[in-house]
Amino acid sequence: MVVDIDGYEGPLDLLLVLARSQKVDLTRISILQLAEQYLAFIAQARRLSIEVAADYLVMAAWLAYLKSRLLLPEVEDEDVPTGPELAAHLSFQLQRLRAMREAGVRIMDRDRLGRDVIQRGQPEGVRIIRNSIYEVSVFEFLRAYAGHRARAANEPLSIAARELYSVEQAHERLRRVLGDLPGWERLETFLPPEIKGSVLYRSAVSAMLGAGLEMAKEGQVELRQAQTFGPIYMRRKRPGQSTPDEV
Amino acid sequence: MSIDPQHLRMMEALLFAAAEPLDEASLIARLPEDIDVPATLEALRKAYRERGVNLVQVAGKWTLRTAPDLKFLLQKETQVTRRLSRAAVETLAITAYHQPVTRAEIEEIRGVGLSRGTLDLLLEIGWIRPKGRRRTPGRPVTYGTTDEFLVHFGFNAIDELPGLDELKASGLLQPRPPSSMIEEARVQAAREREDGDEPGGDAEITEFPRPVD
Amino acid sequence: MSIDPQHLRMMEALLFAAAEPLDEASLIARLPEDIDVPATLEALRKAYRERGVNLVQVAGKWTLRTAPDLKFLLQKETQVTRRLSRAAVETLAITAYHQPVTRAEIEEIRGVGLSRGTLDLLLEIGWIRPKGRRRTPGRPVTYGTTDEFLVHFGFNAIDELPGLDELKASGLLQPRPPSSMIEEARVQAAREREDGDEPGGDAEITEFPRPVD
Repeated sequence: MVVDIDGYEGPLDLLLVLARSQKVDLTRISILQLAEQYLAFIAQARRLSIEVAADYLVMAAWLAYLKSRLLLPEVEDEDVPTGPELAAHLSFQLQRLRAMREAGVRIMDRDRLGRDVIQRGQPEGVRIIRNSIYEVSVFEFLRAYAGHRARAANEPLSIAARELYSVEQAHERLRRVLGDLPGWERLETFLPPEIKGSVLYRSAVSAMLGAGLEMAKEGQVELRQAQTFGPIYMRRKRPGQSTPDEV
Repeated sequence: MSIDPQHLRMMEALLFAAAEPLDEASLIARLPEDIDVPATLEALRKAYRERGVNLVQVAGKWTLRTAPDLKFLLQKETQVTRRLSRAAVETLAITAYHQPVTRAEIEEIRGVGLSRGTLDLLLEIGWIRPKGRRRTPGRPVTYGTTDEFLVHFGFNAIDELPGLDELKASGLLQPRPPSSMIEEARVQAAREREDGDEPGGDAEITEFPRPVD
Repeated sequence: MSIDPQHLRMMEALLFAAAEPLDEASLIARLPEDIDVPATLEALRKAYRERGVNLVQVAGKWTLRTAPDLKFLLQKETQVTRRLSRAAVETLAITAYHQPVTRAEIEEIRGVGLSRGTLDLLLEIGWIRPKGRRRTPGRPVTYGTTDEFLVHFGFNAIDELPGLDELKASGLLQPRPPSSMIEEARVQAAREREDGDEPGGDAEITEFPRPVD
């Protein structure tokens, strides 16, 4: 006996082949029986020490589950699909795959241009009117980019310099603007207004926090954050005030 | 209404000389203003109906092709068309019937991962192309068929795909099984539970079925 | 003697499909034995005499040609479509994927200088256009793609272009694992560096966590 698991195009294909042995219309097939057949097939393959690809084992596990669900009476549970629902889904998948297969064959069997029907062998040159006289297909365009990326991936790596806001810049700015702001202010308030772009902005916020922490250590400012990921507030530390309880 | 024979001649000359199917706009742009293009096309289509060359509409455009019944005569002439793998044929069919469709959806329908090169090949032949993105997390690219696909297989529009109406009616082009299928499964499950005896007994595999090619 | 219409059809199809004029010997070789080739050719020639296309003999071989009085219809067709050089297609692709991008950046990304004329050609075709200036020394012009570009390639929006992951998944881009992720990060960085130029750049900031009040 030969078990040729390689010859199948995936577990659904194997199930379709097994389903044929039931000799009934695919729409009226017993999914329970099909599950049994599949599990028996896999068990047999494993007894014969045939390597079974993971896809097939996943399907086997799912079918074992399906089988148990089908054999138990239906339980009303909104969140879990019932056994018949699972069975219907598998039946649906099998019918859909078979339908697509048949459709593929029917498409391929049509009278195809260049094989069954021929266009003018010596066209004299009328073409459809296009906006562009340059012809590039989507495929050529995508391939050009993909080809470039494939070549680029082999070249030595160079990481482009990024424009970032430094802790030094933040420190300097804080010193300048802190005096103007009497009370608690959000950390972002201290950012220079011209900062735009998400990466630059994020780098500025983290630089500002770094500079703020440094200055808090020096006893010049206080920082406060009420909750994790919440906004961070900062104010100038006044003489005689206690250290903040939340940092 | 009769068609001016000179108009027929002009239309005929253009379509014979064309390197590809021509749309009506291209024909109108090249023909004198007083020509009723749709009526002339129809008259020409009729005149060629019984001939060795036929006027047909593909992908919404007009083209002359050899009559299909004469393929026995011409197949000797033609280049051998590349034979597509079963996976590629299935992928093409799924793309045609389910478009726009993502790679993941194709894989779900086939129940198996798509090997590298399958989509690539169909893209290269020019039968499928990226169509847009799905508005779902990750915004995956969707694929659909091209006009070249329609032209090659002789479809005027995608709604001419074989069996499309039946497939729609059966619910097989929907992402989920129709309720009738679920109801049927429920009835069957109840019956099989009541039968009591495990159907597993006769499921013993004595002969392994062979995969089909 | 009357000619079998089916013989006429066969002859017509062969002559229509032939890539070059056919001599009588080739016609005899391709047609069923019972066909009287000279008589059928003569009948076909007469049938086409008054039509938009004529059956003519050139250098002793038979071919279908546009009727001489209708040649004027084809003369509009002097515009020959041209192919873009590989450098131009690649430049276009890089502009599309990295826009807005400066000339120097295109050269850096391609790792080779851009010959004069490549950008000019793409500008002239109307697929790319200047988009603004980079806020770096020299304030170089940045380029991006146009609506005509989208129309030509059939995309609705630039974000419909398949991403690197999708190019890989489709088999178009063969993976070279180690640096691809870093490459991706670099492209992303290059994009984000751009945000300052774009009029809509501020929108990016809204992604930052908002104050919780």
